[in-house]
Amino acid sequence: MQVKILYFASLREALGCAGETVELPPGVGDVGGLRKFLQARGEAWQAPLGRGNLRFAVNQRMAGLEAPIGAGDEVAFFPPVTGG
Amino acid sequence: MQVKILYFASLREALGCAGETVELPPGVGDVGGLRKFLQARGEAWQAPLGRGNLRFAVNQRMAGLEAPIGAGDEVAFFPPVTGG
Amino acid sequence: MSGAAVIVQSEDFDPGREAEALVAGRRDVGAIATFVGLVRDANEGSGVAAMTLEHYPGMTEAALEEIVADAHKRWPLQGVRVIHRFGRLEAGARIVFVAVASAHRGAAFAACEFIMDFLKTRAPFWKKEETGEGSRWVDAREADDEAAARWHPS
Amino acid sequence: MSGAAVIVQSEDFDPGREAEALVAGRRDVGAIATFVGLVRDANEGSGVAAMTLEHYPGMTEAALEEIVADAHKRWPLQGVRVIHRFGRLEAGARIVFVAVASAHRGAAFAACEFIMDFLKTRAPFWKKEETGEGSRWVDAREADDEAAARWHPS
Repeated sequence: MQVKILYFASLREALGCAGETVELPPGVGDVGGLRKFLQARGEAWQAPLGRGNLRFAVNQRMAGLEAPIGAGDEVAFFPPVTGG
Repeated sequence: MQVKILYFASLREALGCAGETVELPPGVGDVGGLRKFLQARGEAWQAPLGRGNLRFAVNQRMAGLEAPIGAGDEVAFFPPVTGG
Repeated sequence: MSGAAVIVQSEDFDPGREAEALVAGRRDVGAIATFVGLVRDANEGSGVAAMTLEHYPGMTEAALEEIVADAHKRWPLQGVRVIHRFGRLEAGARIVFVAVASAHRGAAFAACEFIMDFLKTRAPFWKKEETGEGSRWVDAREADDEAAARWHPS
Repeated sequence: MSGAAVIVQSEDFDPGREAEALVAGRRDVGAIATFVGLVRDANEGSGVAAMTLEHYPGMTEAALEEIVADAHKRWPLQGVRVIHRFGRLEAGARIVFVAVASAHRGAAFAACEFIMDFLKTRAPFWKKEETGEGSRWVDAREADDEAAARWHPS
């Protein structure tokens, strides 16, 4: 199944990537699983996506690591927000 | 000694008087004493100045019944304020 | 903007321009909180066509300036503006304006609300409403005393 | 004013006109509380010439609309307007505007501050400052989380 992934702000810069579409292997069914899968792709992904304070959104709503993800979902990874 | 007295809002209307200058007899030395002196002048002053929720100012600062008054002071009597 | 923090006048005012003037030429302000109070067309079950605000000239300005000075003692503020009208005001008209500039929003919000709460209980203004049943003086609200009492002595 | 309560744009806005539009043609509003956030020329000890606001198009609007809907659930409000800018903004520029109209001032103040507190912690904006030492992403402040945590679930 495919999901669309977005990265923002300092995380986007650290990864050198604003977004991508990935094909998930069976067994990856939530945000935490997706993060592990992305990190396992190599050094460049390991540390930035391992940051302790990362925030997540699924289909444009804030979500936790346990939030389920399915085909066609939009999942975003970003640092704590600082608007206003 | 003379003091200037001001009445505002519903109190002004009840008394039919916006202000006056009065000569105080000896022994009247605070706002409470002034009120009693003014009330004693007759029916028209007794009830309006006896209202339980009246507020007082001496020289344009909020004051209590125990606030001292002296020659030349400006003393105001008025209902609770309702601006804003 | 004139330099005075407090203005009492019968004329209307422009809230946007007043807030703008508070930060004109400055780049250290991070937050502006403002409040505008308006004449509502209904109060306590009656229609209100207009009201007349009576005040105590001289004491009014002094009371407002003291409230502003108290706010400056409590919070690090970069600018304060208070405008209060008197005279006859029709429903929908502006009555009062408070604007507070500060580096941070917490101070700006708190000081703006503090000033309004004390203005409501300490500034010598009295409202007389024109309703379908005639004119009546507005009674002081207990809720206003309670609002002011929230601010413990600093 | 467009009918939308929430606008996300790169352009500047006119706070006075926006607040005015919120009550245009109405006479039942008694209170308007507004907030304007500005780019300060200094932050955490460094001079700030400008900043760039990145956001998450789509989610930004949805997050702000949800915050406004939450405010309507908590207080009897007659109108709300939220404008947030993105892109590069110089020191002194306006970033954000919140205006709340209500019959009474308590609801207007509370809802305005509530919206700002949750906007700070829930709306997907990120600031990157240009300082004398180069560019840096602004860190989230613990004080902002604490401010939002003050509002217990309704």
